[in-house]
Amino acid sequence: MVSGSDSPGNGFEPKILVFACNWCSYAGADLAGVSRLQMPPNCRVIRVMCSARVRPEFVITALSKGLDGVLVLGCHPGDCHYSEGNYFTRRRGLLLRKLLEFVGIEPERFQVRWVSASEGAKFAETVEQVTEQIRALGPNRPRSEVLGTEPGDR
Amino acid sequence: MESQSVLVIGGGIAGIQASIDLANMGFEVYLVEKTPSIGGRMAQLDKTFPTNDCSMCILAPKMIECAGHERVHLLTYSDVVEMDGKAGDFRVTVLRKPRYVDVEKCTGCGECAEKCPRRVPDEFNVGLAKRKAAYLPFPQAVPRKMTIDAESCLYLTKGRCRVCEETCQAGAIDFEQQEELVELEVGAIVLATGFDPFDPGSLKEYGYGEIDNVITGLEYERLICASGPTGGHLERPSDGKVPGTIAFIQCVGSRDVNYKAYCSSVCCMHATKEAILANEHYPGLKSFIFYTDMRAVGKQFQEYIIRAREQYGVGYIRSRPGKITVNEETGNPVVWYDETIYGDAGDPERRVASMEVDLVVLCQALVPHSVHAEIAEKLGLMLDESGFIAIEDRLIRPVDTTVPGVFACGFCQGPQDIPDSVIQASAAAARVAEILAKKSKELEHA
Amino acid sequence: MQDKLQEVVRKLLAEGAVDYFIGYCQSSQPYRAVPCFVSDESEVGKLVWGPLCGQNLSKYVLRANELDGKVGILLKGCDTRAVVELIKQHQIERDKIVAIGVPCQGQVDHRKLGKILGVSLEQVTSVQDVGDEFLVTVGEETKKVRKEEVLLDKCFRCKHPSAFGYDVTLGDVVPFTVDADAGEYAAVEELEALPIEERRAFWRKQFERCIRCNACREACYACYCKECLFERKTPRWLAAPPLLSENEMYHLIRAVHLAGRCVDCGECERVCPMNIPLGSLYRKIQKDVAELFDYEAGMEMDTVPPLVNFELDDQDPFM
Amino acid sequence: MPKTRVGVFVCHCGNNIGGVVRVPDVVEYARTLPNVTYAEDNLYTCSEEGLSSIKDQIAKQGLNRVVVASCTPRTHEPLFKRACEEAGLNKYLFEFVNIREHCSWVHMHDPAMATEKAKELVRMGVAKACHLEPQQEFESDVFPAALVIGGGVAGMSAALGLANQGIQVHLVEKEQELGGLIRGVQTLFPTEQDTDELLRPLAERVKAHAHISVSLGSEVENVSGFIGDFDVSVRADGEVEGLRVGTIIVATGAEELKPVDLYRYGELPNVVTQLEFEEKFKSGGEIPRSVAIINCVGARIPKRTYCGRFCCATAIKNAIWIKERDPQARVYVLHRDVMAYGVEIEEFYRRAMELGVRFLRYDVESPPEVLGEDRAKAVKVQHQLMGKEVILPVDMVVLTTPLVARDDNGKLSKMLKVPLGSDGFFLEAHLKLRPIEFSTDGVYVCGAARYPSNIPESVSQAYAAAAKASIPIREGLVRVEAITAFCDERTCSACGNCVEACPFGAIELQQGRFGRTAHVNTAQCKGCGCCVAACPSGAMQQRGFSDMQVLSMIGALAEEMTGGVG
Repeated sequence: MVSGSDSPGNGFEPKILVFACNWCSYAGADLAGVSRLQMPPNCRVIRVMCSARVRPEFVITALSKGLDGVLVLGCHPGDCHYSEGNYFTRRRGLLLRKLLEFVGIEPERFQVRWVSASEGAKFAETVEQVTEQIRALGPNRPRSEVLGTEPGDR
Repeated sequence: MESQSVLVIGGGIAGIQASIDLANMGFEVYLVEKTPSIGGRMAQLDKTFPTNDCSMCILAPKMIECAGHERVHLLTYSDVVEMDGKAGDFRVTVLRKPRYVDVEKCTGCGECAEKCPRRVPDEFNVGLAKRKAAYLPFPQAVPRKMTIDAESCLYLTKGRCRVCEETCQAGAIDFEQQEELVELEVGAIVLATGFDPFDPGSLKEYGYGEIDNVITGLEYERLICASGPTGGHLERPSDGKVPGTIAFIQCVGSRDVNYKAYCSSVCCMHATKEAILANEHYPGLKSFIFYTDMRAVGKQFQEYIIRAREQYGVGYIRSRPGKITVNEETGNPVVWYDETIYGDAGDPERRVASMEVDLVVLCQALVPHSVHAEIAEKLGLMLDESGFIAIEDRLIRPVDTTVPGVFACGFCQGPQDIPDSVIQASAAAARVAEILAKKSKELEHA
Repeated sequence: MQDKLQEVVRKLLAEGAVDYFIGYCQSSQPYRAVPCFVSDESEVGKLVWGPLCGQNLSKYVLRANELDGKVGILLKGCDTRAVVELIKQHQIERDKIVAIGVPCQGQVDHRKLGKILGVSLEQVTSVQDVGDEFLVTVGEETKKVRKEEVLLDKCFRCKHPSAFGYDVTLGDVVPFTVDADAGEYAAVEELEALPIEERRAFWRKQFERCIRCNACREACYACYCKECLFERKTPRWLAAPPLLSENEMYHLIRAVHLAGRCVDCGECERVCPMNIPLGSLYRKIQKDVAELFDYEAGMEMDTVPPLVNFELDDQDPFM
Repeated sequence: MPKTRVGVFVCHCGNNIGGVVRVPDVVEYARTLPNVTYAEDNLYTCSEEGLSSIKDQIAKQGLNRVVVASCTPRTHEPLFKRACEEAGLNKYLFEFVNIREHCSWVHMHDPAMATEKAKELVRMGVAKACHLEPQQEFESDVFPAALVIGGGVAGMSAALGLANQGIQVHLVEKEQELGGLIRGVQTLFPTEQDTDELLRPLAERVKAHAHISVSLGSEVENVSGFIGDFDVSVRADGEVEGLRVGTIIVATGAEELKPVDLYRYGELPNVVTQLEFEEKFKSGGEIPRSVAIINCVGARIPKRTYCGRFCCATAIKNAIWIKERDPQARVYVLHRDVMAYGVEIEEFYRRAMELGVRFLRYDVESPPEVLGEDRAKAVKVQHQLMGKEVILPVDMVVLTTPLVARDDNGKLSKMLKVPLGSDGFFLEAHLKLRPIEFSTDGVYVCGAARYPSNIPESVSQAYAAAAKASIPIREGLVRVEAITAFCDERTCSACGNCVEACPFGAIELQQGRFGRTAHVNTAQCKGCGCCVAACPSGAMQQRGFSDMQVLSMIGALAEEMTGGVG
């Protein structure tokens, strides 16, 4: 089972949340699939229309809730389906990475990459790389530290 | 009032696209397809170049969109038997062949096929597999209705069996079904009858039909396809072994004045795609493509070739093999071809070389569909020398046939790939809209 | 200065130029001044100005939105930046405010003062600004305290925006300068220099102590949202009990929200009952916003907030 | 509120999913998830059988949310949404889970992990589905006119294709006359018709058409708005005119590559490009006795990888043109691959050979060399068949160069919010099945602006674009997918972040019932969600991608860590 086992190195398999924009990166992920590019099974993709939909609060929340890493994927700068969304993503990414690092969260745990619809291979490589990096870091936080919250009223 | 209905003949990707566009433009569309399902040749493809999109994955939504459109009326398993009239006012008779299945009742569950005792070669899998006499041509078929093939059904040919009738919970089997003639009045006609593969058997030197491990491009396509008869396992015919080396021979019947003088346009990319797929499935597998000119002229095509060469190790050999023999011991085909070698002095020299491979794929010419000539005759259309539907004015009326009000798109009017076919399909829709608008407004023919 | 202030405010009230005035008055504790609202000429005498007026009054100008008339406010250079941001963020219109600029010579951090004096602050009876030093009266005794030792941290980083024109000034409002070794982001840089595990440990210790009383949020001028993200029911971002992971989330999200907004007024740290060095967190964001996007909150009236703006050639380590 | 009843349909996709993921286990697991009242597996959920099962179960089980775990929403979402709709369920109550492209296909060798992952993905999908809400699509009117940018053959054909349907067309051409790039061309492949014979009547028809207004010497300066209602500023002679149109066709063409630094072009006077060759002889002139035509100049090289598609045909056409006028002339075509695809070009190629045009293949590694001091006197080439170097005496060298994208494509691409490919040509929505559409609704492309194409191809594309551009106008209505942003005015503080973040200018601060708040113009909203992420308070939300929905997915994913609440 892919879950945050508490002991690093000892069969620890990180759980990584991936946000992918609908137009480029999700399509890139699809292409990786269509191309049958094999990759580690640690990532879970949430599709958003644009990487700029990913509010930093999502990243912070995911890490607080014990996920081991968050990867935000968007179109290459200049290729945004909405022309400029990924430029916002880039700024948020730059700032958030530094902030997280400042409070001692390894920068590998939050990454931003540009993956186009034709970059199935890049998607696969990115997943592989990020998974390895985070696997090497070990769990983001001990399970005892996090608490399940129902994200709202039913 | 002129008819605002349109007849589209042929339910491949071009016919589907033309139907969807016309229906979206507000016309009532009658889409006549000869076989039990729309989808055409594209449905038989595993992947499409240059994106390697899974063909069915991008086609299936279109098929369903088309069939589900409120203004598209599907007439599958049907033939156009009579047509006359003129632009704005054609009368068409369509013969609906009996499926011997009541499509209102059939759920497409496949029980009848399961129980049907009669096995015949499966056209969809170009004969590489068997289907039953009661069948669904392929899993994603639209409409998803069973058909009983009158030519092979035991009951219909020999008068006994009717197992399907007993099996069908829905009571959909109906052996009483008769041919039905449907009369249509349409303002315009769009032809999208597509192509047939050329039978390479007539090129004796390549040994198709004689040498087990010499197959055609379309056969290969079904073999490599995950939904094909081998589940995507590339098994060569002689012994079911996965080939380690494959030779693709281009221009088989194409660019050859003895057969088809024209270039079939899609085979260079098709072979490249097949070679890429082979290597993707079996990373060690080595492919060689024997070509005359590598005609990769579309968007992202050159880049695809580069990837094939660099990433998938596809070998491109510029030579037209003279013959294919077989190594009786291994069953391996041997390709004989001219090659250029460089001597000690660096001087090139042509000599005959041979290459033993595990499998040979003949990328055969693609020829106008067999229904072509008949339909053309009924409509009084001219064909060009190669048998494609002739276009009156190539330059500014690229989809107009020689008869006003009749348009042709896709492979039936000349070899072309999917995007070009889709473009012509939409173009034909625009031309229909033009002439029907003009007709109804009594404007002069532009 | 205080007299001049009172005179100006009296005039404003008399003329009906403002409905009321926001300034400081002496609290019951002589070592600190507190915000007060003066709406009648008779109350003007309450108003004070001196080295104990460190608190940021800008949040109170939002009340002007409920009035037909205007609100007068006493603004130190630093508070002005908050007002600039509030105007930029459409929270208040410039012409709802009558801004009185006051030249500030540095404000006392009473925690530092207490430490230096080594006595309970309750015994302090007055604090006077005499140039480089403060004269502090404790009981009978008057002590000299060097300004560098007791000033609020923010005073060492004093800046004054040029974007803002005061309606009245009580003297030249210019950045206050003080000789000190500390660089602009000294505290941040100190933490940045630590190995990442130590930083983690440091902040875990801080966040662990948080009791999520929300005082930092309540005190923050930039937390003007009608409904705070954390108060929403759908979705509920935070669980109720103050768990380390959730506290961390709270503070990091707050830090992100303050990017391009925090003007370093120090209210959050001032009000934190657990003495969490929140300023360092927000200073870090300020530092990065300045370095990465060349943006400083409250300095200009017509710039676009950094996270809803971009340059084509922004840094891009994400290729 | 009625109880949430989620139905989960897990697809085997034949063997595509079922061959790796243990689908029955996923179905079993789905049944244990909160609010899931029904789960089943299908061989192909997208088949008519699968779709009818979804419809049947909506009725039978009273499902009010549907989750399909199969392939990718990018191709199949509309299909399943429609099935829901047909069963009377609002289609926005459907959620898609991708367990093929993102799971079975990429973890083929790890069925156990793939199965676990599929379960988690389903859990996330179900979590989101529980928070989906029914949505109404926004509808807006379409202004019954179209804009065609570019007055070449493609642009003119597109304009006629629309105008002949009775649609008002504005045709904007940069130059002072219609015709575009081919004005300089003598004859046109494949009919060898005189270009002027084609262009003149075509241009006349365009100009005379009651439904076409032509603006010459004009440029599109700004475009705002959206499908159905674009505001276009066109500048002509310093004057700016505003146009209102429903759809836009880009037919701005391309230009011939001027091969500076190649084959001594620009240095020697008798080294010319194909277009220069045509222009030179269009007005008469002595036909050279010996000509070398070099193909693939500046094309199919690492710097410019694409093939110019029709340049081989151009070379053949001009080779024949010379031979037909002077059978004694020596014409060499130095080529790599001869791109004589299809029926006519191949025939043309054969005719050229019959006329005595000599085709010599060169290798890109050892390209031909132009010799001569002040004029090209000879071309040296490695003859591949003869296996030796040959020197061809010539009195003219014609370089066959590809079309290249126009520099100002970038400007137009920004204005129209449509992308360019790495080669600078406009990039369509899908190479295979949406070749003349953009992802941005209401904008289409044809001709060489998209990719080099010959006249019949460009005209086909133009008509295809006309068909697409006519559809919204004929329908009179566009529907906007309900993934748009909306503002909770009760809690909006009007900070204005969203206004700044919106790439489409769709948000304004307005005075309303709750004071000043942000207001989204739905017709202009494209559903990117930039504004939502920029809103600190969470007052701005996106339909189908709300904080609630995304957060519930994060929560579902983190469930094992967080102790499995919910």
